[in-house]
Amino acid sequence: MSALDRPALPARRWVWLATLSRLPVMVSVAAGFMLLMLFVTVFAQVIQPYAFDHVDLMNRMTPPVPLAGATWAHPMGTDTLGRDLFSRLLVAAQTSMLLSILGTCLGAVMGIALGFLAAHKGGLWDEVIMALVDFQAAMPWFIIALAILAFMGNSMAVFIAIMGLYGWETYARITRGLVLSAREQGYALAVRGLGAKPRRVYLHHILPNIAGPLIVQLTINFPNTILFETSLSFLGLGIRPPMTSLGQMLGEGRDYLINAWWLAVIPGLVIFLTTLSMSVLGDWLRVKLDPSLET
Amino acid sequence: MTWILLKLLRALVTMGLVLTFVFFVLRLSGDPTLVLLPDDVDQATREFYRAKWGLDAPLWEQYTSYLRALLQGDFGISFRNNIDAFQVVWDRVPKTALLGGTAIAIALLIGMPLGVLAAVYRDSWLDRTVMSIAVFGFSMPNFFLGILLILIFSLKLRVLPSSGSGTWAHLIMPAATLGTGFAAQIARYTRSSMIDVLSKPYMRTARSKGAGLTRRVSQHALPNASVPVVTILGIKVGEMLGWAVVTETVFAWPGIGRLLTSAVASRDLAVVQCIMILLAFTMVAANMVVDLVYGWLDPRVRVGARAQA
Amino acid sequence: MTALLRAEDLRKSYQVGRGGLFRRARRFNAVDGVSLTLNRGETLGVVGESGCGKSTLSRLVLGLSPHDSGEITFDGAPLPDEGSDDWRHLRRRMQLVYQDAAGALDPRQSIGTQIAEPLKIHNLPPERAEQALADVGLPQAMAARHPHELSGGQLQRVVIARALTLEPELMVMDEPVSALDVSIQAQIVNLIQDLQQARGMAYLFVSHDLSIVHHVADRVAVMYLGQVVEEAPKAAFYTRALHPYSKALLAAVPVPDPATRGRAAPRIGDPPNPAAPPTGCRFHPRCPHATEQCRVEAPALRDFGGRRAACHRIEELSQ
Amino acid sequence: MLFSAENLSVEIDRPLRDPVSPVRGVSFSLDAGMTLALVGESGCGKSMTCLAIAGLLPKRGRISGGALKLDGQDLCALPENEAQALRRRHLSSVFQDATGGLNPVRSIGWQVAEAVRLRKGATRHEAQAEAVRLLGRVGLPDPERRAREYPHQFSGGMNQRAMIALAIAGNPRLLIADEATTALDVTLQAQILDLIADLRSSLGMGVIFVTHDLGLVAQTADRVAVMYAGRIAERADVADLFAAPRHPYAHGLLSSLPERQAQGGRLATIPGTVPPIDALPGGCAFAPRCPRVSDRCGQEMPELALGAACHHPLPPGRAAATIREREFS
Repeated sequence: MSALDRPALPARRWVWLATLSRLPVMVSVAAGFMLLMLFVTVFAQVIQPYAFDHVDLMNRMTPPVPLAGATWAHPMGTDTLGRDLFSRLLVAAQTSMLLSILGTCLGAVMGIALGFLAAHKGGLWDEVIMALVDFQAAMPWFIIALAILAFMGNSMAVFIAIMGLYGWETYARITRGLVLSAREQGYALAVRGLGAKPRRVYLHHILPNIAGPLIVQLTINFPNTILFETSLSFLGLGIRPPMTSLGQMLGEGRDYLINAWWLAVIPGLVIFLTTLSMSVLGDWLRVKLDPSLET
Repeated sequence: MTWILLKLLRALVTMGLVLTFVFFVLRLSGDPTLVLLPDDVDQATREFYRAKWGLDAPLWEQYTSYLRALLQGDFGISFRNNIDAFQVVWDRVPKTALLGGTAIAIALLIGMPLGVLAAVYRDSWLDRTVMSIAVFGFSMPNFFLGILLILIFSLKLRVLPSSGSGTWAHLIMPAATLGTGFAAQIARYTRSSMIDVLSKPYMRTARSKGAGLTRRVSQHALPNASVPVVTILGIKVGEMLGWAVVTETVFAWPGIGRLLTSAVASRDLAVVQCIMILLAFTMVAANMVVDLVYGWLDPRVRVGARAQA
Repeated sequence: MTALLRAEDLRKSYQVGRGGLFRRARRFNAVDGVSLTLNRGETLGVVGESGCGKSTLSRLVLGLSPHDSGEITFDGAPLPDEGSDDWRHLRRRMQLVYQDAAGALDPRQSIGTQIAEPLKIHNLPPERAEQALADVGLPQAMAARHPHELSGGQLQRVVIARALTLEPELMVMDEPVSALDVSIQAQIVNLIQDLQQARGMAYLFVSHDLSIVHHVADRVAVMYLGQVVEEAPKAAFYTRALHPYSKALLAAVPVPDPATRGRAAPRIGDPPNPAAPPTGCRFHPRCPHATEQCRVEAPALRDFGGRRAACHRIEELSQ
Repeated sequence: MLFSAENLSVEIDRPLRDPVSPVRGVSFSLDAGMTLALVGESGCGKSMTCLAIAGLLPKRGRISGGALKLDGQDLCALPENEAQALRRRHLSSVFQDATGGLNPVRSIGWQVAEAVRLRKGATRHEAQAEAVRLLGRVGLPDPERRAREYPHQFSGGMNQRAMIALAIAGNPRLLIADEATTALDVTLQAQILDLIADLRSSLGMGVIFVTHDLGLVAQTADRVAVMYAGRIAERADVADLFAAPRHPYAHGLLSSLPERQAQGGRLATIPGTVPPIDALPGGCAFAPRCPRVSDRCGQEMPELALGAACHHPLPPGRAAATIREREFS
């Protein structure tokens, strides 16, 4: 390695620190909440005070703490079967987060791979992949998912596959566009003109340059995936008892709005805060990583 | 004219693919006789119904007869109540159209002007306020918003009915629920599209002519900025149909979405199939309409791509 | 001595828009039957207006995009297929520098990494990178910077340095100074000339700027709508151009001398759509001397004692 | 006198940083029927000067000092709406990117007619007829039909003609042409320049011609202001400037032109690069690149005197060639 190769590392590390210290308040709060959600995703079983499906018919529908009749034994109250709402919430959040992360990643990997393939191969490959993209975009996917889940029954594998198929076409379209335009950019042409193999051009130059917009797309898509999962579970078709997810809890709680509104409102609030935090983070990242989107 | 024909052809191909997809997904996902008939019926009865519903033929034959029937407008018989599936679905269409139309109207009437204002007064308090509200708006899960509205306006304040349809009061909460997220998205797209257009050189030309702000925005910027917004609108119709199912369930709004959830629960194959085809058709049609509006808004599409002289 | 680069009847067309289902897409002949030769250590200037195909030509002769027909030989051997190992090895001998220097550099990598990249690709000694940086007059400290921290002139120096590391025999310069300010232009032009003297590289210098070409080229080729209409040694071309288009081009150049004011600009109208070139001689709709023959019959590039021109009426007009 | 800028300064606000001044104390004047060229390299403030005159400064920019006098009335002293009304009536601009400068969703005729109506208050019908006449005037063949077409159907040259038609709608008295021919091919450029010259003399307009191309200056201008880093370095009649530039920058610029060199030799260059406007050196901004620099130049900003803003100007009338030999090599 020659002296020329040494990147100015210390300086760049400093820039990162400086950026972190200048985070807007909203973004810090959102990032904090997402970290909390990730923590719950990993450690739900460790922190839950009760087993999430532990039934206690003596303590049914106790309200959450600030309300009259609440006990610290169940800080968020209990549901109609006396199950601890806090514990259920932790496990439900874990399920929802895991499914959404998995779904987002599946969709992203598939979409990005197909997008790359379409851009690289061109011709018939491109036509077929883009036709698939158009087809996927032209289908009411949520409704098809609903029908598949109803008819195929309660299968986790099917549910995950459906989540993975949700939104892949956006990644494919964006990746293809980015790769095509990056390849027409001077630097990619120039490196090719130096005698580099396509692999080098893609891995060393194009991928790092399009990573930003793709990450942004990931953050845009993630809240949508959460909403997709929770909506299906809310309708009773995604995650079904005995398992639980945020949408499923909300769907269950909906029947007790009059007597125990918190059964619906608390999980709803968690879903809302998650999507909101992710959107706030996504907006911030978008301005940081992809200035072309916001002039 | 060629491009309209091409669009039409493309739409037909998409519809064909959707029909095929729907058929195979629904046929492969379970035997309706297992669900619909009581558990204790004997094999002979089961076979009788299989034959009656055409489920005993090879899949390929089922598929061709399914397509043939569709071409003749025959969507099959609802397994549950033994009437024409299309009729069952069609009866619900006006309700969903009313709900969706109101929501789109709300989204456009609120979202577009707010987006325009935010872009014109970019980085002002107005912009920041509108955009913050928009982030809240589209992060809000629509079933949660619906439940909150019911909790507040039906259960606490007791001013609006929590479910059903019939009067304008019934429409308010479902339409607001469905329209909010949509309005937020439209506001964001309008803003970014307007910001893009406002920085274009022709806006400076308009300024140098001495055109005032109102004129610049309404005559020069908006016609250009609305092109991508219209495109988004077309894409979002599908998303909205999904949300409509949830909203209708929350408010027990007797539209297609509600019918779908109950048909799905009872595995009424013909009705589910009919709904999916109808919704897919709606999406394809929406995209066609968008293409036409596109051509009307943008002369570059209308006149056809003549290479620059 | 064989010529370093020889192109014979090169053609390249692009699709215009998309074809319909039953209709072929229209094609646009960007380069339409161009022949030229370039000797070692020589500079051939290629001039023409936008859409004349000069940029396409510069990529064709390097084999960066495949040609439809015709033949290119480099140092006596035909160009290998694009993307093959031979093709990649040949990159060491021929390099491209073009107008958009900022675009030619990866925005995320340091200058040093990028100058060293060709050496990594071809397994060459890394010291050459420092040498190249010095050769183009940039301080070594520049290596740690990123492209956005450099000015336009500096970026163009970096691009030239990167090409120099491979010690090419042929450099194709596509509008290398057009995006630069006047005072910087002069710096880069001097650099390009110094490098040629020091290393004996051959240049294909593509530009719309006739004054710069006048300064750097040994021979000049004029392109119009995908074809070479005139080719001549520099002195002959600038003192007495033969083709009516060359004359119009020269007459239109704004001379930085107020004493030459009052020349009427050649009234030759707007250029036609390059995707639908006129019949016969492509210049005939704008030519003040066009005849019926020009309208129907395309003129061949004919030899006029060491220079070539494609016009039916050269003999009459030069009387 | 038709128009004068007196000590014009422009400031641009930047988020989280100090504002910058791309234009700092620029003065010049011109009469009706005359062309003044503003010449300089990118970032010298020539375009910003134009935008300030035309009242088209970006949102964050403002005129921070000086006066702009149109027929003796100071545009900067008038209330905003009156100043804009005066500008609308008497002043118009043509920019570099004609195709981008025209609205893609409006027909050419609509856009020209709009300019007629805004400047003269004509009826829709009159404006339409006037637009067709103007399009014919700038040399578009078949203006009746062309008026109904859209910018994407036009070539770059035709669009620039349409922009000029739009600019001369309502007979403005001052035309600002900001790099109006830069994007065009030379053969087209020559024709557009002829058109502008023709319109100038037939309509009696004053023209401010902004360019980086000294060849165009020599061919079109009556007076020249050479700008460097937001200030005027030299102001002269075109013949004097090209015969004997006085400011070392103007001299260096002229010397670097290939046309003014001995054949085959090296081009004279100005060493270094233009300093960014937010990091200008104290004193004369050109001092770090100047061959005639002295200690005084680093401390004291030179005022424009006898045409050149320089403490050590080249002597008037001396043959430029001999100086070049000695100082720029």
